[in-house]
Amino acid sequence: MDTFITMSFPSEISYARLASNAASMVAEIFSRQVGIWEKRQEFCHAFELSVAEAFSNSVRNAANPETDGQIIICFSSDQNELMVSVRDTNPAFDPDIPAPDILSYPDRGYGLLLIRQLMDQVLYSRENDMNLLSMIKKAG
Amino acid sequence: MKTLIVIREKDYGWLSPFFPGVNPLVMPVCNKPFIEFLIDFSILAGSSAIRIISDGPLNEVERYCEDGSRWGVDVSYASILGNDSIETVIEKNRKYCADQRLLIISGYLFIRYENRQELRHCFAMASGGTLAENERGSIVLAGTPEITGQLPAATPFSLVEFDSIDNYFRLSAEILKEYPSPYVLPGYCNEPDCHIGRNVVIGKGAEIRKPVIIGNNVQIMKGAVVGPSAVVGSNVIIDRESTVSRSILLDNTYIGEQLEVVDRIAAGNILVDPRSGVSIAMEDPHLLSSLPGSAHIGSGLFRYLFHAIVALLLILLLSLPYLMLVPLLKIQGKWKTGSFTFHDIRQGKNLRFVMPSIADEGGIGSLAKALSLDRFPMLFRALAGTIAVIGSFPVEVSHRLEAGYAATGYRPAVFSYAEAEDWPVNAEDSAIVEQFYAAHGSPVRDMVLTIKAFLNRIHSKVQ
Amino acid sequence: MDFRIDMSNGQPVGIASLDGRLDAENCGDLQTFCQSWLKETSRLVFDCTGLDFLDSSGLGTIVSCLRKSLEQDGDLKLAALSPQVSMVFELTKARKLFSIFPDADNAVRSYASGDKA
Amino acid sequence: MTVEEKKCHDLTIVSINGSLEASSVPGFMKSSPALTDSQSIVIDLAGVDFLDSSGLGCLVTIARKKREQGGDVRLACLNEKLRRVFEVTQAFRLFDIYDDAESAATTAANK
Repeated sequence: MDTFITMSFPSEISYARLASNAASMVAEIFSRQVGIWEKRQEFCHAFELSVAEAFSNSVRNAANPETDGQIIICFSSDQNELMVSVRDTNPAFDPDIPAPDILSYPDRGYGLLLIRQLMDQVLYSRENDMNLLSMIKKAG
Repeated sequence: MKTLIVIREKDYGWLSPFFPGVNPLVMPVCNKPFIEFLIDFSILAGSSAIRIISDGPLNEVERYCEDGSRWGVDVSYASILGNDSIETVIEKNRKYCADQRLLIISGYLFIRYENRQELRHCFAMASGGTLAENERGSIVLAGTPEITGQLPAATPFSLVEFDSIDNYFRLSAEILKEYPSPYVLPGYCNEPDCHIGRNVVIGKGAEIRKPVIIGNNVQIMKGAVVGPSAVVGSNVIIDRESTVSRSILLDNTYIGEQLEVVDRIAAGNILVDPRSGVSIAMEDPHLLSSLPGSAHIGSGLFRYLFHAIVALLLILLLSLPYLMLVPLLKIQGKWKTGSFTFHDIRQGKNLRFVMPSIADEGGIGSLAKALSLDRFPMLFRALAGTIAVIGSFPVEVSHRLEAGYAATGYRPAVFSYAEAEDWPVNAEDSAIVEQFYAAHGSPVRDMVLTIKAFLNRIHSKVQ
Repeated sequence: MDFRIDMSNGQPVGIASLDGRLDAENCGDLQTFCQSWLKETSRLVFDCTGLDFLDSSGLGTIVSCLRKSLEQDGDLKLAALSPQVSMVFELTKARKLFSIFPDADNAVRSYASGDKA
Repeated sequence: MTVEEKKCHDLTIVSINGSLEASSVPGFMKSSPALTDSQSIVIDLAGVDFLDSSGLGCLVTIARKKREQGGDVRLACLNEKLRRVFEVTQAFRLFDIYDDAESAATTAANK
């Protein structure tokens, strides 16, 4: 199987929907192939939402939104896990921010929390002046 | 009929401090999660749909119950606020409750029923009102009776006192001893009073004394005595010559060598005396293995030397394939590097290091993976002594794990004991094997296990 | 770690008060102190009223203090174990090695009734 | 994304259709003055098929502002996906969540 898909999007928030729908569809195809049945919707939603979060994070972090930045999304898979990575050329960020305290009505900061909770493994790295956020979820 | 099960965080406030990380709704009573008792009761009472409602987190409950198809009913979930009255709860679920006879179980209640046949009948005939209550909650029925008839003189169910750790403990023991058939989940050994799950390894000279319930994936090492009156969960190791009787071991617990666990509840590394409500966290791995011998203590430098030697050997062994294969993979774009931040509990700080991942499409990727080239950069960390060669799978700094992962003997490493033992690498389960080796580790054993882990990885790729 | 000699039995009994945590970090101190206490008397009582945490290294040290006092025909008795500390002794079966008393006075008195040393 | 408004027992019910996410939040906030004034409202999420953290953040902000001014916001009709977001972020601790918008409006009006 080991599909490999790379997609490139303009760094604009209006493309977040497209990117997350694409992620949901890739997850859908993957889950059919490996035979996730009952939890398929949940699996696909995890990818849809995580990519949406990573994408809007990237757009928000852009140093200069005017430049024609690109956000590159790659999918790869192993026998029983699907990985999506989101790459951008923005300044580095700290991936270890603590979860917000909901009772103090925070209006943002849920993004990474959601990704962490929905995915099995989240890796962040900085290479060649690029941010790379890789997110892995196991089937079943 | 539909059932609303309404349980607020304050209802189980007495239980949660003892077992952080275990949601009281799925806390096992004997070998069955609490919520399933209420679900069973609702079904016996004639419900076809159940909604579980709480002001607290429900994700673990949802993971266990899913949509209820396993019981042949619809299970759904809803959130409320802590101080909502029952009227508000019904209002919030009005669409769900509409035009139905409604059973409302409110509170963290344990319901005893002896005659299962009578329940449905009794509920169908009962007119609305409170059927049972105590200071902890109530069972209320709404709507008109479905059939008319003479109600039995005594209701065929009653509420059991269930509001202290001691009650909890006694209830489990009582169920095990007196009422196993209507309550507990069946095991694989169908001898009376003896329920044993899948993949249970019983060592030489170990004794199992009835009544006993043992879950799945349990190792009972040689000379250990389990029972009488022991409830052992899943993923548990009971080490050499230890005794576990009149006790409850929850899932993912490791009981070390030559220990005596009597009249206790153990969960992970927490031990509770239900009578007094006192609990201790077994913070160091050696406490999990009887009286400290000199072998473990003070061997730090020795152990490090062994690890450094093994790391060096592996580096020498792998450097040639690394230099040959990795550039190829990089060209193909299959070599991805991600940095991995993990919490080093020993040093109490976060460490970040590079951990590559390989897409094992085609021959080179598979070969590189089989040779553990993705772990190659980490070997230098082991050589420097920052991490061990073999130990625990490094736990990533993630809010999900932080709370529950105060595992004893956690030692982040290149290879994990779980990999060596072919135990599923998953933070919760593998922690048990890791604790076992934290208590049993020796430099030589570490070396053997490192090689085993290394070979296992080759083996899994060759298959 | 407070140490005093009690002469109420006519014979010297050394009472040491342990407090706080006794773990890998500070059990070496106890080991050293114990050596010097044993020079004064081999009949010891560890008053654990203030001891709220004990780990395996601490337990090991207490056991080794017991061994040394037994070698000198004395004994080491424990007093006022908190429930948490007591659990450590029960779990590891170390309880069987020690005489344990509800408070230090009882422990001291027990040396008088016993005929040892 | 489209937003509809209707009155029920003197209370405004704002129904959202589509995705409430980073790109649609600014438009949503401007879509109705009822979202920013001090009056209590009900937000009907029956038609929302996707909610991300920006969408959640915006609901939380509306709740905070209304509550500061003595008003309130109630939510109705969370589907599975939305409920998961509320569960993970613990946002369920902040909101009164109803099965349907009408009961939310009725009980709010009777209060």
